[in-house]
Amino acid sequence: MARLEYSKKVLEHFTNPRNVGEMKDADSVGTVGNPVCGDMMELSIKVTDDRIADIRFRTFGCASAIATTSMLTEIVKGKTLKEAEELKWDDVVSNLDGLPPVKVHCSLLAVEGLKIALYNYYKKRGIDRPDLAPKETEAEHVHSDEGPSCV
Amino acid sequence: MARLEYSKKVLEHFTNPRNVGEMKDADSVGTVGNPVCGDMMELSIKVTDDRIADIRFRTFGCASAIATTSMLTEIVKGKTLKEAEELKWDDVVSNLDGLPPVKVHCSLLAVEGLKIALYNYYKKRGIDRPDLAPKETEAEHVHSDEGPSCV
Amino acid sequence: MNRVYMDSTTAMPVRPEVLEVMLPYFTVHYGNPSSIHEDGKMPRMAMDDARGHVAGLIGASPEEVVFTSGATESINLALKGALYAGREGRKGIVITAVDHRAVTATAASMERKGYFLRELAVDHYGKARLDSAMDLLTKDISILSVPFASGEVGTHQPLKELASLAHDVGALVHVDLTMSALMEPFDVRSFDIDLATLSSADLMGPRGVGALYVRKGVRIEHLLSGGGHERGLRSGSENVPGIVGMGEASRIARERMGTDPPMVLSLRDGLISGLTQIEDSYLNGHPTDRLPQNANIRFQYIEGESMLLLLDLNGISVASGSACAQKNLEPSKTLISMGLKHEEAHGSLQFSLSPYTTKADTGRVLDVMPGIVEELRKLSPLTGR
Amino acid sequence: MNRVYMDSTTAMPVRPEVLEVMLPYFTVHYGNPSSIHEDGKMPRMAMDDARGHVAGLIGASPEEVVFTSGATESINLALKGALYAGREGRKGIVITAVDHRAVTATAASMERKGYFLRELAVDHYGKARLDSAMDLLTKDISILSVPFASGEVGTHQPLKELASLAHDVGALVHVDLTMSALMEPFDVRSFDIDLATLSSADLMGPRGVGALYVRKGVRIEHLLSGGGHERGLRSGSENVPGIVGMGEASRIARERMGTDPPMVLSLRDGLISGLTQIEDSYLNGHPTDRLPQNANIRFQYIEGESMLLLLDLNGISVASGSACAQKNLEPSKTLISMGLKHEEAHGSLQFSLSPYTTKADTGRVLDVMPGIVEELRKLSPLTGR
Ligand SMILES: Cc1ncc(COP(=O)(O)O)c(C=O)c1O
Ligand SMILES: Cc1ncc(COP(=O)(O)O)c(C=O)c1O
Repeated sequence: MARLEYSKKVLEHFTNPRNVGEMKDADSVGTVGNPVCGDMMELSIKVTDDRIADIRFRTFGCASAIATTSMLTEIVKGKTLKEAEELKWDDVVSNLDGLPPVKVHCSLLAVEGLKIALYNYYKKRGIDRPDLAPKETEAEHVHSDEGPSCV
Repeated sequence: MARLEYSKKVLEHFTNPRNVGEMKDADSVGTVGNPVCGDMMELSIKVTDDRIADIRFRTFGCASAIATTSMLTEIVKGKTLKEAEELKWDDVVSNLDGLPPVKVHCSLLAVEGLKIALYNYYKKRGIDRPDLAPKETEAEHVHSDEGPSCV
Repeated sequence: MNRVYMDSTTAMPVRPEVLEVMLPYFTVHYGNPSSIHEDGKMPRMAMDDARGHVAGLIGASPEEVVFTSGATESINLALKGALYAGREGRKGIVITAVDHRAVTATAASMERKGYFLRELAVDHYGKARLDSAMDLLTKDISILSVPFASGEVGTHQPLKELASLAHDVGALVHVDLTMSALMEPFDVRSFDIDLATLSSADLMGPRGVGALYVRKGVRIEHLLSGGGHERGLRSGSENVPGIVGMGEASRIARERMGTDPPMVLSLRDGLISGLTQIEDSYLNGHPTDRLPQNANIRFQYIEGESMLLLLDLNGISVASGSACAQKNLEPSKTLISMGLKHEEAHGSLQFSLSPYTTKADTGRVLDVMPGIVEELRKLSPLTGR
Repeated sequence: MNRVYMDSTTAMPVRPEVLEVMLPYFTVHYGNPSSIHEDGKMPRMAMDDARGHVAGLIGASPEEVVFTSGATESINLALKGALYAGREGRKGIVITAVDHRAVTATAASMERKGYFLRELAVDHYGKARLDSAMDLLTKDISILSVPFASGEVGTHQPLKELASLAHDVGALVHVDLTMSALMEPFDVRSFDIDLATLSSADLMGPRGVGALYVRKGVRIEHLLSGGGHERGLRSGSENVPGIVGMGEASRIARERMGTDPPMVLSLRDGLISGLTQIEDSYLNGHPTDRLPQNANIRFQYIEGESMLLLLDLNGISVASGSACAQKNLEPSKTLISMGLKHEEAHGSLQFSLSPYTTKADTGRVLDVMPGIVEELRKLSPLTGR
């Protein structure tokens, strides 16, 4: 694969992203990233019987961010929460037949967004899951004097 | 005229040099230059009634050296000694329609050779003509430790 | 259906009539121009002609034109050459915030070698500010480098004023003509310029060739040592076919200066007015004082690489200032220095036209773009926030 | 009558089949290889292929090949890049007395910047002397540069031995393959080389392109700053048609390595034996351990430019080491360093053949040369002294 080329699967998910949109009656929403850093994502889940019954996303980011999130929603839809918690970046990207190396960075948010949605879901139910907690994100630095420090 | 190009006249004299060779019964011979410096020339003259009745040359040097000397022999043949003494480099080179600038250097020997032939001619007759005398040439340095210092 | 190429800032085709003129110099007149024999003659004459054409395009004398391998080399030669020549111990270089990376990276590399670097601020159109120039141009500046216009957002620079301020403190002035030479007449004398960079590829000539104008009397150090070609300023056997091509491209550019640019400008203006009718879409750079071929538009809430790819799938080639479209994943420095937010830089696309652009091309873009923006905005969590 | 071209060291034609492969990249696949859109794809793939072919010619990996604008730039990048990278404070550069001016001038320019320069002595064949290498290669040497063979007299250099001596003191080894790559197989690994210069033009590819092999792990500083192309070692938009041409030329050179060189060698040997039958005419350089395409002959008592011009008028192109044939009017440094007297260097002609040379060509030279020598000797005051 040449430097800047996406696999067919990435292009397919980018041009026909699955599970796009807001979810009015979501059980939990995870948002991650920051527009100032060029990447932002929002993941909404509906949970039934400890399974992800439905999932929706919206992404401000490049094609690989969109495709990775789309693929992720396809993978976890119908899975148990436990299975979803264990999802790894590798699983998503290998299902996309890989990503150009420079684009790996942009694909990391998807899995993080899912974790945060799960964290928020448990939290609402009084369960603390620090292992799923959002990392201190760049968003918190936005208003510092030095301007945003995106990672 | 492009950088390295000779005029038609130069090429014509170079390919058909006039008055080439040694002269068995020369009245005087001038040699100038040094093979070590890449340029050497020998000019023989025969004088009758204070005129250059005949002239011959041999040159070790580039095309412009050969052509300039050839043209010089044509100009001075039949001229009085006085006229020959007054010959300038300009006169020769303008008759050749000029020389490429880098080749000017190689054309200077011709006039010098003529002067030396005339100097030697007068000297044989007991006349000192320091104005025609050979300059201290590079030849005198050939055996110095630093090797030849050509100008 | 033919593709629509709107990325002329990134690459342009060679004019077929230019290629035609080059061809014999590859296989027939392949001699070295320095050769004394017959085979050196045609290449030498062709190179002399080419030098004349390049000089003619910018009002220079042929002896003031040094052929190089392209704009990047010309810029390196101008800036490093001036600093290394060490004029009266001057150690400073001033560039603008909207320079190409060939300039910024060259200046930065000299900073690492002990020279100092200052950058002119620009206004929100991307035009260098004269008050900034007055502050930064001091007596220890060796050279000021400024593009004729920002290649990215197209805004013209106040070149005459900057050149005069630089000369007031004894600094040299280098102008990067890479992006403007095809579409804007230029004259080194009337702008009072010391060094000027030209790129063959951006004149619709072959790649791998460029030129540096070096005003008579201006002393710079060479970068490439060797056989002493180009008056010692650029060694290496001359790329004769390339130089011939650049010459012909310059000749044609000059000949068509009155016809191509107005046509391109009119198509470009149609494109700008059509694209900015899309909701929340704005022109970057100056509305009128700009390169005729450039339209840089930002579409709020969405990201440039995504737009670029969807346009690509629709057969349209453009460039983007988005970080995601850059090798270094940083958003366009030009856009940021103009005061755009990162997310706005992210949403910017650069449409660059050429003399080959047609009304059908701009029409296709105007047909396709609204739908793409709409689709991506549906995906965006920022839309309507 | 066709001319006879025997000046392949100075310039060579591009193979028509190489030009053919280049053509679409001027006008059709003109995109920038860095472009994300469709128009970047063909140029990118073609560049990758070309890099593979160039690497294949010298046994390198593609990632070890850096494309440049030619041999002169490659040499400058190798030598200046190594010195500027400042390995453990090493400040010295060692070259040979038979290097091309691209090497000697580069080294001299670094001497002016505070580095030091040493030159390996050569024997009377023009081969670098190992005893000289043992003396000059000390622990403060950063880099040794050596040609695979002297381009001028053709003598092979003791590369393996020199590389091993250089590595013993921790110096890098750069080899200039410009003149040998077309005619002699080479493998960077078996010669244990760190940096190697290749020139497209001398492979019968287009001018204005070259390559530098940089062994994995070897650190050099870049010369041209900018967009960070070629892994940061050589910025500037890639000359895709040129690179494609160099790739194809390399591929063909490798394919024909078993057929072209022996043919050329046999014609060359015929030429040498014919020319040295002329009275007082001798071969310069080693009789057998030499480049297959090179015959460097000195004709006593006469001067090279004159011979060159008379050959030219007879339709034959050659080069000369005579001072009169040089821009700087100095005799060939290579010939002088081999112990020839100035007047002998003056009388030297360089006949360089190519895969296009025919038996008829060498025949024409052998027909014409004796008469020319005779004519000029008649004119010479040295004859028979
Ligand atoms: C304004 C400007 N200057 C310099 C360059 C560098 O040109 P190149 O990469 O052809 O050397 C570019 C490249 O597009 C440019 O746009
Ligand atoms: C041995 C050698 N090295 C380097 C060069 C420089 O090549 P170029 O002038 O093509 O850059 C030459 C030129 O003929 C050469 O013969």
